[in-house]
Amino acid sequence: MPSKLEISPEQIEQQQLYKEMGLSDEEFRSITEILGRRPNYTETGLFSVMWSEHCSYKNSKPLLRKFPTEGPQVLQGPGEGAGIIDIGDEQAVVFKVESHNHPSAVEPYQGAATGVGGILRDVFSMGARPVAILNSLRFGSLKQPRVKFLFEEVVHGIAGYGNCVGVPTVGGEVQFDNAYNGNPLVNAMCVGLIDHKDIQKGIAAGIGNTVMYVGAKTGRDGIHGATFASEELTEESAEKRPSVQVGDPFMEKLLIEACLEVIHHEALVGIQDMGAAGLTSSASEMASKAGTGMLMNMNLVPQREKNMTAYEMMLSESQERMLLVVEKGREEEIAEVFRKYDLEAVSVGEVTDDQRFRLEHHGEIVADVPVDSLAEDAPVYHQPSKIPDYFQEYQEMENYVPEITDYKETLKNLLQQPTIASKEWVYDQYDSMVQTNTVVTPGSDAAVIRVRGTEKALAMTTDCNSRYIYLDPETGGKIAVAEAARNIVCSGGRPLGITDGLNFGSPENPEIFWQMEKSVEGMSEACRKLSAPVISGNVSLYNESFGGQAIYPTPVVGMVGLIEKTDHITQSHMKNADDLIYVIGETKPEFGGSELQGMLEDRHFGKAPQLDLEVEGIRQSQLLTAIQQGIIESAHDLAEGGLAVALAESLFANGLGCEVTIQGDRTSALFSETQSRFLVSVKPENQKAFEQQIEDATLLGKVTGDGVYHVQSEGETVVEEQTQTLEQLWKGAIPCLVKSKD
Amino acid sequence: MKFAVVVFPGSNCDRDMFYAITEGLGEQADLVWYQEADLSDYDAILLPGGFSYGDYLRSGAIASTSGVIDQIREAAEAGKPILGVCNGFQVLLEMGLLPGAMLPNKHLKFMCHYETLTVENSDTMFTNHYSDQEEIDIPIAHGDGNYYCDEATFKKLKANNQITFTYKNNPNGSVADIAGITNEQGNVLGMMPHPERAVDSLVGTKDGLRLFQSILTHWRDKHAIKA
Amino acid sequence: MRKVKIYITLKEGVLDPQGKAVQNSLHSLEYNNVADVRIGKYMEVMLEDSDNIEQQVDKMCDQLLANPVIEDYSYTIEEAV
Amino acid sequence: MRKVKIYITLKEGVLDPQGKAVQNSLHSLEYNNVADVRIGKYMEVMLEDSDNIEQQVDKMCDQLLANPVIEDYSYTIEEAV
Ligand SMILES: Nc1ncnc2c1ncn2[C@@H]1O[C@H](COP(=O)(O)OP(=O)(O)O)[C@@H](O)[C@H]1O
Ligand SMILES: [Mg+2]
Repeated sequence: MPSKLEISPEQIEQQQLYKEMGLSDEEFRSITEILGRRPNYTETGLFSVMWSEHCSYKNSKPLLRKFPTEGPQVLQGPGEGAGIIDIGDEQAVVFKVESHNHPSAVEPYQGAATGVGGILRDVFSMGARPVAILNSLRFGSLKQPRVKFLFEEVVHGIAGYGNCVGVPTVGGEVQFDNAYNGNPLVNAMCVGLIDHKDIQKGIAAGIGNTVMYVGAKTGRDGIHGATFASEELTEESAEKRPSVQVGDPFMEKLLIEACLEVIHHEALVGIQDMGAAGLTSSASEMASKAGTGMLMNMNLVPQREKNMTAYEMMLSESQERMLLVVEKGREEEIAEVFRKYDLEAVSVGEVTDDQRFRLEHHGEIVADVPVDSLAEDAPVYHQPSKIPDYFQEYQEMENYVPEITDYKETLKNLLQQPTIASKEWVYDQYDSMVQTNTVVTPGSDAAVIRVRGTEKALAMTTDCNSRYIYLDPETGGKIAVAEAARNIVCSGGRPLGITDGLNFGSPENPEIFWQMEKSVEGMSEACRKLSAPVISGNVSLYNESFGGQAIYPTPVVGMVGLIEKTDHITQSHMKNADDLIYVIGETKPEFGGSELQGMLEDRHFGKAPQLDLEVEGIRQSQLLTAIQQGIIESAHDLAEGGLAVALAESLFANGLGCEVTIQGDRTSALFSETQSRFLVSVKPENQKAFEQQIEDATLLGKVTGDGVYHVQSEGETVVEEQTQTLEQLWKGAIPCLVKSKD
Repeated sequence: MKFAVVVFPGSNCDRDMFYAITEGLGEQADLVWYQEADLSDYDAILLPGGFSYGDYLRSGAIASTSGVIDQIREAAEAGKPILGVCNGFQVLLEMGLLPGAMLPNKHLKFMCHYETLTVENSDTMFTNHYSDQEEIDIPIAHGDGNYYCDEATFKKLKANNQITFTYKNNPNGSVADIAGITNEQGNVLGMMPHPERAVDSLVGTKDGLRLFQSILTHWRDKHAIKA
Repeated sequence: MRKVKIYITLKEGVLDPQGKAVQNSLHSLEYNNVADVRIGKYMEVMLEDSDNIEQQVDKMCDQLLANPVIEDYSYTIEEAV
Repeated sequence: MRKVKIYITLKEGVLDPQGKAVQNSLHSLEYNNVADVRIGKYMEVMLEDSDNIEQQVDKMCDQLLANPVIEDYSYTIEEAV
């Protein structure tokens, strides 16, 4: 990419250089119209990043409008760095998810690490202390060496960053499917806690106020990262490699502490992180939101490399940088706060009244554009959508029910499927306990952290079964939200809201746009029914690998719930011998998109499991009430692998056994993935209370102390195996795949 | 009793340590920023875990050259209890207050989970609330916890009873399963596991609390004798 | 036997947080004439004699030892006993 | 300006988990003639000219850059522009 100012506006137009930056002819024309002249090189750069999908949501905006974003508990919906939800006592929870798919595909360690860094900044720039990180990951088949490498390095990168900054990584998910062979997904979510009075906004208010820059110096890294994230991965992506950003978690840790101190300073007017599109987006958005303008002197921007142009500085995505607006004349007081942490806060510009975004470099104005044209006036595209042929075909297929003869072997094989197998190999590398608030560490349904000084706790999870969404995006979208809510409820919490990470292929492909549209509709409906509004999110499109193979549509749901009293905290592990085991909800023969189908057929087809949101809502609220009444010992939702897998998982932690009788078709009873079901254990003395409280629970049997997993049907043993043997298979699967040489 | 928790840039278990003292033990503690530190008033000094200076170069190395180090050395010479946990232990090693050095974990991965420790010496100011050979469950969370020392040093540690804790199932490759050691005088303890994470049963075990209680008991005994 | 000494350095322009931290620390130890610090890796690989040692070493570096996205490498090969 | 190249290696006898891991990976990539791998650090320190550069570098290494319990160091000093 040339970076010389000498390239003239005429050349940009004639040689269509704007195309290299990702702008279309149409877009370039409209920029020319807005300015009343051709943009120069720097200006073209500003527009190209601000009008990229990543910053402007130009393809996804019409869909995002469908999400319910309001509720009595919502203090801040989508639009700021992160959303905020009230949790009472003048406190609130702040959270958001962010993707770093493309950087991670190219440089997995740094890509994942800087993904964590970015989402942390979104949260602490709101004034909140980050209290937890989650991660939602998708990889191809671990049998491929490149995938194995990506998997190891991504996990390593998340650990490297999160552990260093001292924010516990408490949960997440990892799924493996060939659909992600060429394009892994790396989504990170951060949860923060804040007192209402400390809530900050990213605004550049007050004409004449000073714009200050804090944190790492600006280098040439990540130039055009936002555009890069809005394109398909091609062989050329490799050439864009110098744009890889390297993270510095140590700098981030200093920034967290310093920023959380400076928000209490009355001279601070606004604060925002420099995320995608770096200085350009943070500065122009802050001014646009305040209805002001901004003049920045690029000579004052701290620079890591020599001879940087304004274009490079404005488009750099160097990490660990923040932009502040500070009352005029009080810059030194602010700088003093940062100095304690060895950070330099530098004045780089001022807030103006002209609603223009102007940059000065070496005494010349090198950019002068209307602020709103960058932040607000990006085009919005209503992409055409088309129902894919495969969908029709799948809908018309006869119901698929696999034929199983050896149930025990099937269970053993299922437990070793990497998507089902224990993720301990992953989360053991994460410091899940720092801050000493983690009540439920990774390994149960949702993670739980207490809110120190109160009786409350927060449950949090990320979920998205993209196979269902591929088969049927609307139903699959509902399921993703419902499943997240199940995990929250099983932990003793009430869903507060969600953040969504929409990972899709190219929106310009009508079939993919249809997947987006339908899954957003499904998610929206579920959010409404389950009273979990969308308060923040992220869109990552063009997730396609070499050759144009799109990923499975993967709209990740990050959900946070409130547990009113720490006494209500419940885990998935069964606790005592002789407790009664129940399954809540009836079971149908549903195997479309199931783990079993994938294992046996090596692909997914047919209908996704059905979901009745009405039933879902009732079951969740009944179960939550039972948990709050203290009559539930353990609760686990039935997900991949159905009852047989859920039962095994529930027994592992304490090495218990079970004596369970199933009814009806054995394959369905054991492995079907029918939705809205839960597995719970109850003390015998609570049997009555439980059966009164929960309508559609079926008694399956009881927990035993002998460590044998025993399932029978019509007097015959269907599965009998040492729990410990099953656990070893389940725990060993991923380490074994990682170590294996082929 | 008054504890100082020394905070270096990049420390991240400083608040956990603070709460372990104030809420767990019920004594007084201050978070003391390394540059502003005056440690003379404190009865015990705690070096918390984390990634001081990002653990760049070597874990604990850069912190071990910072200004506050001389005061820590003085306090050690004066016989005050000094506890370094995880990164704090690494700082003590890099300072040379404790012998040996840390290498990366043998499998090169950061690890975070509970480990069972054996109390090898319950006759120290840090362990008098435990009994000899007692097994306790305390979390670890480190990437560089593979304790190394040469043969001669090891013999000395052994002979002087300086090995305080060992791992039951060595997770990181440490020489002789070592999880924690004291200096010869017995007033400086470095350990990789995090006792401050094990003081409240809501978030784990309470097996770490007795370490802090031991410090308090020792201090009270000493002052009772003086008084 | 050959002793291959491999030097791995960060590409120019790539941030070196470690080097920065060490540089600051040296300054605070009053080594004020330190203008820059960059930190890389140094490896010693012992190789049994074989043909195309250079080619092999290049391949090793590209495949595993260096991260071509952000690092450069160079090496020397010595006779070893 | 001088460019000081510093090589830090693990002392003989000190186990090198990283080197071991790299060696295993090289074997699994079929570089079967790899007999040993040791991993250390390579630093480039730019120093403004001053007297006693060597003494200074020695001191830096002893004080901070190397840990004498487990590491050795060596260096070369070049004229830089
Ligand atoms: N990438 C990850 N990071 C941290 N924890 C994870 C990760 N993947 C899975 N886990 C944890 O492992 C447990 C099981 O995960 P999963 O099988 O996805 O649960 P569920 O199906 O109930 O959502 C959860 O506690 C989850 O948080
Ligand atoms: Mg679950």
